[in-house]
Amino acid sequence: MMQNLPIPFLVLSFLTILSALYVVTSKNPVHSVLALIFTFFTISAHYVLLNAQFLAIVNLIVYAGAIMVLFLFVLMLLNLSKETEPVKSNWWGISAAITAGCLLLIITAAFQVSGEAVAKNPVEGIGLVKALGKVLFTRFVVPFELTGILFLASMVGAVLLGKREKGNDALISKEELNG
Amino acid sequence: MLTLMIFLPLLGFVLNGTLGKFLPKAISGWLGTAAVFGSFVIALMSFMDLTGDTTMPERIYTKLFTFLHVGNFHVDFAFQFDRLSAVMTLIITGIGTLIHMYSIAYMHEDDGFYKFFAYLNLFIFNMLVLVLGSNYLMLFFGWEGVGLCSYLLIGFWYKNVDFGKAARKAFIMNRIGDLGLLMGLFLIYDTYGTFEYQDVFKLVFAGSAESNAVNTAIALLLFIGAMGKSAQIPLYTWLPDAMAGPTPVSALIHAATMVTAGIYLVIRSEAIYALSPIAREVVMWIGLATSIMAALIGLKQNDIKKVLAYSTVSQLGLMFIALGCGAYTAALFHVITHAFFKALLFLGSGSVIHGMHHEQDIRQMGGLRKKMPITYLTFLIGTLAITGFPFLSGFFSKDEILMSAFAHNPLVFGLALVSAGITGFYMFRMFFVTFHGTYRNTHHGYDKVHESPLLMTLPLLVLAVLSVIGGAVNLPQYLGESISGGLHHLLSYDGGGQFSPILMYPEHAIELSHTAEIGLLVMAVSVFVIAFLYTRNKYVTQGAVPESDEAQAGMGKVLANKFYVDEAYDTAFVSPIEAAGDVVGNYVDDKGVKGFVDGFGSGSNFISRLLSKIQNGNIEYYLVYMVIGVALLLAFNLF
Amino acid sequence: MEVIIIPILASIAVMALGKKNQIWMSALLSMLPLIFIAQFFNHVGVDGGWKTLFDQPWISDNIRFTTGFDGLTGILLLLTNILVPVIILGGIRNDENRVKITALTLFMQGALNGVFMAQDGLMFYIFWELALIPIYFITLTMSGENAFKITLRFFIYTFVGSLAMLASLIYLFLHTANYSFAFEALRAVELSHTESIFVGGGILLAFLVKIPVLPFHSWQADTYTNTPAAGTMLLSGIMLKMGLYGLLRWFLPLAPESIEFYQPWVIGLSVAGVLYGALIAIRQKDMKRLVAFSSLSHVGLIAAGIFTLTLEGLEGSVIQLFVHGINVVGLFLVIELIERSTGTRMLGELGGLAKNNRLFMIFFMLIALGTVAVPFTNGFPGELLLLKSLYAYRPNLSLLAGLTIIFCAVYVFRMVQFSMFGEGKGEVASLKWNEILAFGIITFFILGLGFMPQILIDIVHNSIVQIGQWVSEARGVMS
Amino acid sequence: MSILNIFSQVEISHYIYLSTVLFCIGLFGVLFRRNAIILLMCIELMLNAVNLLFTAFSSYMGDSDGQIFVFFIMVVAAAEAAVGLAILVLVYRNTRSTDVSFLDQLKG
Repeated sequence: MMQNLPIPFLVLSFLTILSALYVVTSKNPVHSVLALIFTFFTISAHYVLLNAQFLAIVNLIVYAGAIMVLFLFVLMLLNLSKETEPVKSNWWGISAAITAGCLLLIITAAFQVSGEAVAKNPVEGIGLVKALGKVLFTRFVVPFELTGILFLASMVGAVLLGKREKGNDALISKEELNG
Repeated sequence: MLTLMIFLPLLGFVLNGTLGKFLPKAISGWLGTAAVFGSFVIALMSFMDLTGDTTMPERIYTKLFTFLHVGNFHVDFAFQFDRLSAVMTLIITGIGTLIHMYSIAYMHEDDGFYKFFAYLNLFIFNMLVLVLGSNYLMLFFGWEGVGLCSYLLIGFWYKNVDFGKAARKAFIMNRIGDLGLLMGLFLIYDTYGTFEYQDVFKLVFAGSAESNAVNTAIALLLFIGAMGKSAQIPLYTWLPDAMAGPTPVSALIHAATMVTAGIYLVIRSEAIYALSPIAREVVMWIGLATSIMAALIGLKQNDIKKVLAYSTVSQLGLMFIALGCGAYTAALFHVITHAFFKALLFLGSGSVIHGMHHEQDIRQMGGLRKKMPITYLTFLIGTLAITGFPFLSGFFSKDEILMSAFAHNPLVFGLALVSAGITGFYMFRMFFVTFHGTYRNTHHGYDKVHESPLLMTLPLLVLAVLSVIGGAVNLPQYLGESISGGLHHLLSYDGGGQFSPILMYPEHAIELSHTAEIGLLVMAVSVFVIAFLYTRNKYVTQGAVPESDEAQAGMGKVLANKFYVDEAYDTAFVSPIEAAGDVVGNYVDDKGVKGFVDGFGSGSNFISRLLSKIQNGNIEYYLVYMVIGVALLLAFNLF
Repeated sequence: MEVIIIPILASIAVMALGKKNQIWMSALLSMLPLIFIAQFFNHVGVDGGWKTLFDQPWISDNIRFTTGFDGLTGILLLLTNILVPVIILGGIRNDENRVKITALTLFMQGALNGVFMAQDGLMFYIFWELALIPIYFITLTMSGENAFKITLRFFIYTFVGSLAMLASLIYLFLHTANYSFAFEALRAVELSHTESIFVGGGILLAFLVKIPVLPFHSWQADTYTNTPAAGTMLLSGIMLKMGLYGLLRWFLPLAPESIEFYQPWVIGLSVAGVLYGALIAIRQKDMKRLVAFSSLSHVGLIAAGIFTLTLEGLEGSVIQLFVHGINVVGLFLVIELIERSTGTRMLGELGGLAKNNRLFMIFFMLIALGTVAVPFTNGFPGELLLLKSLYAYRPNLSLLAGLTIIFCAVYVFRMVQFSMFGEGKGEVASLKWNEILAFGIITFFILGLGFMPQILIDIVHNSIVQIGQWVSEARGVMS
Repeated sequence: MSILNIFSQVEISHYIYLSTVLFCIGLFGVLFRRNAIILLMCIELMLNAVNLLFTAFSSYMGDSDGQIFVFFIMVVAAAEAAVGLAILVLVYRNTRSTDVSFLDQLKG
């Protein structure tokens, strides 16, 4: 059934998975970030394929643009670009792989058992700004406003957390932290 | 009147118990005596009423109140004064009065003087409840009550630990019997639906032959009670130990009255026993075994009171033989005469002990007859009466028992005769060693030995007279039809057919020819003569003194150690129960049950400690668990 | 209502007065409810069922504050309100904890009165638990090394039982016609056999733990030993009776269908407990432990009597629970006074106490006789009826249980012997007026009920007959 | 009109598989890595897998609600990233490390 799939979809999917794997396995956090950005790009491409043009753009702007830059920024700030992460033991990796694999297996199995063909009913233009905007500002206006409040709250929170308090400068050692 | 008769001693108890401390000893003592004497007078009057007038009903009945009434279960607090109760009451209050009087002198130095009289009065009260109660439960009341008083009085000198032990032993052995009695009562109630004597006996009388198995069971259970109270094998070991109490107590409780309660119970339940030959057979053989065994042990005892105690056990055994043979009158007759002469002997021994400054070992005595003439004389009469000297009271009563035994089974007669013969040996042995020979005590000089005061010798004289003439109560037929069998007539009197007599079943007429009768008499008398001559020769002519317990050998040692029954009971019952108590308390309960329960606690503690390992604070682990959980959830939904 | 509120108010008052409070004051306060109880007896009477005295919506319209009165309730109210003054008069030591313990005792009195009067399932449960709280704090005033552990065990033990009961009550509640916890409504629920075994089992568990019947007793001895005398007396004298009362009042009427199933088990365990407790008691050296195990033995007989379901058994059990309350409090009072004077309650270290204090000796002897169930003392009629009822159930069980009359004599007289008789080792301080009064009350009941047990039976007869009817109806339906 | 008429050639199941795989890769990362930043990134990856699925369903069924949801998820993700990173900075300041296995104060 693979053969019947269109080439662009296959390629895109392949790239997506590959880069996602790199995100997870790369020892260098900066590489991870870059790989993740690449993944987001490929996902955006998927969105385009799926006729969700607005989301594709937003994905690029918000994720690849804003959030990932934030990550990079923090990495730089904390100077974590080097491979500082202590390597976990092998069995931990194996068990994590098994766990994740199990979940994968179960989800696919679940889908195989219960999956029904979803009626294909594509509608032209729902992914466009105009169409989405209409829905967003009519039916979903209250959640939309709430999202604004959420943002405000998270912004305040982030600022508050990031602020250096007086007398809190001294580094607390791990021992002290553990009490 | 009946109520007053019963409650006078209780009043005495209450007065002495509460105010006794503030009363002078004389008043307190005479108060107790007067209470019992009052009862005696009333009892005598009532007895006259009952027997003098042919129009009198079979009993005087008083119901005080309903004791318990639950559904079908109904028990009245009621008393009846019938012919059997009357005889018992007269013995109890009559001898009780004499012993009270005696105690005034005997106990005059004791700190607990008023307490002693309070207890004695309480005992008389309980004994009266026992014999005057109109139903089995009232009997049980008195039954337990006298056991309690016996406990209190045996342990009267409470500072002595051994006395306390003896008291507890008596109470507990009695309780074992009581349990049997109680079960018997339940069975009676189960079968006949009532505790009232009259109703029960009517039903028994009307009962079918099938009920005989039940009757046998009832009879045997009641007999277990009687075993405890009347000191029969296997529950007899408490009585010798009970001699720890003051001597008047031994005379009153452990010779004359309480121990005969078992006999009373069987006579009272004659209707039931008459229907179960098996039970009677058991009663007879146990009585026989007890009688011989106790008599044998009595041969080697050196404590004056212990000898008398074993003698009592032996005599009680004789009474049970009579009961087993169906000779209820003979048993009651022996109860009466035994009460006279055994009380006399105990009081006499008390007088000796008093005169000897609380020395009880006969080996320390000797030659007392010159110092204590009255005691000597009365003691002699008592000894002659118990050993069956012709025409004294014991002679008649014992012979009646022997004859009924002969009529029942010659083998039993032979064995009973042996037992009666041994009586002669140990009694004369004690008598001669105590009063004849030379004085042997080294602590107290011979000159310090003194005769007891009048207050003590007076009861002795009265009892001596009674011991001599007591046989008149129920003279045998060969002495003349008109004067014989008074007690027998009393108990089988039916008011000219108006009511059922105490003894519902006419006794087996003793079908003996006069030759046989006289032959038996000769045998009995010759046994007496042999015993007298042998002991006189050994202890008076040769002047022998019983050897000390350590010097005993062979059979003598076994006898001196009372067949090791106490030790056997210790190993067979006391130690196992104590060990079981220890094991159950320390292991089963502490380690087992509590351990099991605590196991839940420590188990959940252990599990929670295991589970808290999982909660190690590391988020990664939590994540893994979460993922596993999600996977499991999905998987469950899936399959 | 008043009898619940007054003691609780009194308890607050005692707390507020603090050290200024005298014994006679708190004793008087604790006797106040007796006036009302007398009124109940006069005006409400013991005939004609469990009459409601007070009824108000409480937590909701269907969970009400309902108090009722009948003979059975009356007996237990009497027991509680007679014993609490006795405890306050004699059982509380004059030390820094006196005020606290007095207040807690009074509080307990209120809670217990609530338990015995409650006509609403949830109210019963709440007061049942409320009664647990004072005892917990009283026990905690002891600073023994294991005090906390033992208290915890006791608490968890009874709590598990109580929760099982709560679950059962809620199950019944959900099946009532209009969601009500009222006794009558709960009783009206028809259960299938299986259901009733579970529901009945839950209720039964709570009571069996409290009584306690054999395998559930391991909290008892330790808690008794490690509690101040007042706590021990409350526990043994009244709290245990909650379990027996519960059996009669709640278990039998609410789950009669399950009785058939539980009867042999409970009787078997109870009779086993009778012997088990007696055997252990024979070998105890600590007087408190001795009495604790003797208590196990005695209440076992009562529980067995209840489950014979005969009139003799049921009424005998009521007599005996009253009497056992009186006697066991008397015994603990004796032990407490001995310990107060000599500083020990180990039998080996005592002796000859009778010499110096004749009055104390008389009281002790009377209480001991009552415990041994000698005729003319209060222990006898109840024991007679119980053994009789057991006899009707199984004669051989009655014989086994009857062994207790022997064992009981053994251990009680052993206790008397080693503490009072023999050579003197110390003495008991002469009794003060309050102690004499406390003993006086106890002896009054020992002798009075010894002669006239019928009084108690007359009070309780109607209630028991009614319970018996319910049970036999349900059993009729079952078979 | 999209570049490709994807709907006729690709079943929705393929998108499901794809996003599942992506999700599990993210999950694996979360389990495997100890660096808090990578952890956050993996979470973003998981979120994106979900987003992809939402969008796929939305497009296949012609209902824009799914896309609105994706929009909201993005919002939440952004907020989460902001706060998460702020916390991370704070932790780093205190412990000089972003290793999550140091943070075991939740121990039971």
